[in-house]
Amino acid sequence: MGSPTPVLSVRGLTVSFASAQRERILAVDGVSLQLHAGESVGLVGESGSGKTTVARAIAGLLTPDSGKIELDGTSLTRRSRSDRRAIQLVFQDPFASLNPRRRIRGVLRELLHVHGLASDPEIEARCVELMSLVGLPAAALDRRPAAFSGGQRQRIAIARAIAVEPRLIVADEPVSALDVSVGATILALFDRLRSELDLGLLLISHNLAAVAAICDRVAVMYLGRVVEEGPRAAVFDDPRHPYTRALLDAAPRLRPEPSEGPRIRDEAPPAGARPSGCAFHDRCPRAEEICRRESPELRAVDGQPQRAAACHFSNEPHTGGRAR
Amino acid sequence: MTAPALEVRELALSVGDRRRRWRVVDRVSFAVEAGRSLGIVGESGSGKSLTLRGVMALTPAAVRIDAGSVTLAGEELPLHGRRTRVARRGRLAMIFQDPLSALDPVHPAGAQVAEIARRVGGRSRRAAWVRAIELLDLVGIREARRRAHDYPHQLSGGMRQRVMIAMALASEPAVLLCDEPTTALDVTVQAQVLDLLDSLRAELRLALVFVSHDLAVVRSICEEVAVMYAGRFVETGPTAALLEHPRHPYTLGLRQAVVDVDDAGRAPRSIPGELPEPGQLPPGCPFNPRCTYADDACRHGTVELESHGEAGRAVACLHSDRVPAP
Amino acid sequence: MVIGVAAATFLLLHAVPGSPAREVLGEHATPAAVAALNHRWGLDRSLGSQFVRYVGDLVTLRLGVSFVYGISVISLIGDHLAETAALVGIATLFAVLITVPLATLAASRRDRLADQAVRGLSVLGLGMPAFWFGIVLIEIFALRLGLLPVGGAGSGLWGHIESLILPGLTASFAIVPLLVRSLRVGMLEVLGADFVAAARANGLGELRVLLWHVARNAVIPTLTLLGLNIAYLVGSTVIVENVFALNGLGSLLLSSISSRDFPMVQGITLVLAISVVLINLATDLLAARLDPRIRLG
Amino acid sequence: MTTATLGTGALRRRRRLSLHALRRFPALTAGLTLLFVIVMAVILAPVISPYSPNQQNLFHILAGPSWAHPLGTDQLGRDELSRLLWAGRTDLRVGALAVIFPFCFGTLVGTLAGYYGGWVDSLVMRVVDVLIAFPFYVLVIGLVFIVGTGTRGIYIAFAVADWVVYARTVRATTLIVRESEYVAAAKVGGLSDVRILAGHVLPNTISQAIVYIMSDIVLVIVAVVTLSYLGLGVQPPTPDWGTMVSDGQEFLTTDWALATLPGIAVVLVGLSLSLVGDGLADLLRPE
Repeated sequence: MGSPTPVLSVRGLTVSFASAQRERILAVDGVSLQLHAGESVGLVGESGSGKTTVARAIAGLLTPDSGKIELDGTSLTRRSRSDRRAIQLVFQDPFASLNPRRRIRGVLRELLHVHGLASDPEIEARCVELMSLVGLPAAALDRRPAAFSGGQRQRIAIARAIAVEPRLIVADEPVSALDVSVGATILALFDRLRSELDLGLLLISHNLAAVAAICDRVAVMYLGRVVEEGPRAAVFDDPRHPYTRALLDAAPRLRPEPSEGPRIRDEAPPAGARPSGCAFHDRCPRAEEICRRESPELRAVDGQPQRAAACHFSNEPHTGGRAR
Repeated sequence: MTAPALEVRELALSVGDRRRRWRVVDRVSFAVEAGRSLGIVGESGSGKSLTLRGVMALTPAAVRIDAGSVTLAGEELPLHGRRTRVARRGRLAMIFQDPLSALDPVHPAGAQVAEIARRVGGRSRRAAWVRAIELLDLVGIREARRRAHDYPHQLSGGMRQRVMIAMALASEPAVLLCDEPTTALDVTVQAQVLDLLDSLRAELRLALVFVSHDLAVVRSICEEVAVMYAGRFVETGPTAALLEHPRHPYTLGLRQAVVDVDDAGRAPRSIPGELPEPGQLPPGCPFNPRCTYADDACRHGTVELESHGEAGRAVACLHSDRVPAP
Repeated sequence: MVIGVAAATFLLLHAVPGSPAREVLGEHATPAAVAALNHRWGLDRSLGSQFVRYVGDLVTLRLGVSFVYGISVISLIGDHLAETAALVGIATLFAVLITVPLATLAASRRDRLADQAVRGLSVLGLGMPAFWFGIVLIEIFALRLGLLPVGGAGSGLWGHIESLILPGLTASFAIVPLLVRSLRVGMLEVLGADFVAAARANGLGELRVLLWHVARNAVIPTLTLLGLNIAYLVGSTVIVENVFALNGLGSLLLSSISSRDFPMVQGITLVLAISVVLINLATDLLAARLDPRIRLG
Repeated sequence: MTTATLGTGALRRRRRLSLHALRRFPALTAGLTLLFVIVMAVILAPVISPYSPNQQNLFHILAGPSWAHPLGTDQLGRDELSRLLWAGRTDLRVGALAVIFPFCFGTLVGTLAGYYGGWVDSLVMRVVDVLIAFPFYVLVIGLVFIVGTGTRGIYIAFAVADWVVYARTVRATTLIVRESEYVAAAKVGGLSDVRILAGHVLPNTISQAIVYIMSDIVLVIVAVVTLSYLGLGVQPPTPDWGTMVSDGQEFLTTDWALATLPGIAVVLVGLSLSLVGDGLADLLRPE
């Protein structure tokens, strides 16, 4: 699993926002994550789960209420320019994340220059190299974002992220605005860059399939908390939280599942209306009295120390909704 | 056999201005029977949404319907002129990708459903409201009576899409066109909405046309599927057989680009190149520059959709027999 | 907001460089005379103490006594307010009556001849000085055709209304080009909205779509726009009153300026600004009432 | 979604300001041409105007068009055409100069307020709201009253009253751009605030202000002419369109052209600038 000190270590991250009625709403509630060099972790959750807030907090775009974010073991309370460089963010909407008035070359040059990553004569060659790393021709440097399709723009956004030679890329729903077929190429690109450049990758998505394709480990979020985490294969084959089970059941598949059962009901409530006890109990097919009263802690699954789940019944396999 | 609920023949649409026009939907034909469903799959820009708009005669200003016929239960509908709307009233309805923008922000959800039930369904004001509550209940909105007074911005994404479906049903259509209705939704909600559409199809014997870029989504709701590329259908057939063994290299590419949770760890394979823009179509088969099987015949000859061995399948490829199973 | 406006009025009239006393007495006035006048107006005291007195006066609704007329500013303003209010009212009415059909026409015939014509006219209108437009209207309707009075208030109710038609048109034209342009864009946005396509797709008739969806959604931006432009409209009435010899606040303001009636200028400025604030508040509240997204948060 | 992609797809081409581009923006071309003609005419007024604007000929007053006086003469027998040209010199110059300070100051204040938010923003917006509440003409007339009539008064009045429009427009777009993902990306990329403001925010916000300048010059010229008409602006004998209208108004029944022609001149200037503004808006809009 790489070096003993993780590239990224997040502990007890808590972020709240003021609502329109000026109440504090907890968007992220005590989230902890670790990521090693060259490792890819998938953070999965639906809208309102707080996954984007986690991404923005890690990238330093917002200040958490509490919690620690460490890079290679040093805390990032005040970020220097090189701290910022180390963590790069790729956004969901490639049409919004590129400055419409800047040519690609200008954007890359500025970054290389500010961080002193290439001397003036080398800058051009480096720009060309970055383009080829993401599979675009050098001629693309002369164009503005409007000249590119969604998939090409996302490649440019990735080139911009790797230009500053980061340790870690946080990708926030990088393929959900794209067609499935285009998204596939972007996922493949992330996978290749991760191994070629020894990058850490935190892939944030509502789509289990995207995570399934390229992530080593998975963490599932529901209403601001991590409810299950562990190695991908273990979590997908034998989920220990009914919400993970539900996500897996709901994912569209190419091959029909013989035993498709009833779906979980409704949608997640807004972050301000967190149910008492286990936040998932009102949608959970397995909920019992204790779930309504007590909020389960995220704890290791018996016999599988690398895994954890926040469910009172995490030590029993969840056949979830389909058994009923 | 009676006429299919919806039959579209040789529909052709073009975009452009006075000087230049480009074909964006090229002689597309399909038919759907009552209680059945057809999926149209393609990338953005392939012309799949425009096909629906063309059937609806709701094309944007720059797009023109050049040719083709749309037949509803044996009766041909006008594609131009004054009567396009009236001829479709209460027979064809459509739901959209983004339910927030497809609902009017200033009217309550129930009122929007009732408005259609009243003006299209010909009910009295009171009866229309009762019908609206019934429909909201039918599409799975709990406490429909109370929720009917909510405005769209007060509803969750899934509920908005349910309201959209209720509005479409309020006109009591025989055919429901769905334009990527679940793309903007979360997975669990997407599954709920797909289930809902599937049960409505069966219960109300709706003919369903479902447009999506995601083969896996279409697989879960459509019996038949048509794959669209650069404005043309390149392969059609029963969904299961088509996914089992695609006969068009593009279908194979789409199929392999989809990763689903069952094949975790398999990095997705992608189709090289990009969809050509209208007006920049290569001669011959439009897919030839991105195709591994392309030869001179593909680059110069004409390639038409032709039926292919197995029942109900058709493919527009000169090398369909060389395409391997995925 | 009202407090802010009051403070700004004070600051603008007191802190901006310039000496009203010197302006009144002319270039060659002796320093002693200037000082005497400044003392009479209380302008020789510190800014702070002037402000305290000003606020005290405002709270008790005393706006001072006119130098020229020798009676209280507030009663003079009261006498002239009705005329200006009537003019603003009629101009707003005209503005709405002209803007809504033109913008609707242009938006529904996008890029066709009617749209081009409306857009062309509004571009022309943007550069048209209100006073000049008033003169042209007088020339055509009053002098050549003799249909309407050249100016003055007219007698009787009908005479009064008649006398306000040309001024009303003139004042409304100060904002109509802007309103038409903005509302056209707003209507285009609504017409292109998904919910309009959805309503059509579900079989709703074109008239119902226009009435139930488009009109209802276009009212909100129209109101907001009116609110934003009302200040400009009120300002233009000053000029329009002058052109048509109407005896409203604008004429009073101009005559007070030429006679250097300091308290009068201050009072009128304040009253007009506060009216604008109140009208804005009213349109904002109304727009919020009509928009469930604001009303229900 | 498909239609949107198609729209941009079909037009996805590089856009450059060239003769070819001009042909694609007919409004801009027409506006620029008209503006060029007007500006050249007033700049060359000393050369091309047949008479001095103030040369009186009391034996030849209120004359109609003739070879000697193509647009006739006024009540003092001055040549109408010469006066129109010289008046344009005054009004266009005042209009163009009066917007410089509002544009610079308003853009700066709006950008800072929008980008940094917080108390700076609250303070600026409070001031803007208050100033915007004053009816424009009342404010300007009031200021001219204090500062004194003439062009100096107009410059000061506009400096006080007009920057708020720029501040408000620029602040509104800055607020949007500030939240945009490309600015977030620039922050994550470690760029300094100054770099982000100058390189990523301003290029996206200033175009609106630049487009607005055109309608603002129209507004200023109309205001200058209006003030002069009221006797508060440009003072005689300096020729100006406003005083020309007010002088001509007396003779409306006998010689309508005297009051009408200067107005048409203003409308033409307004038309050309509005067309340029609309054209610029199209040109500067990111594809």
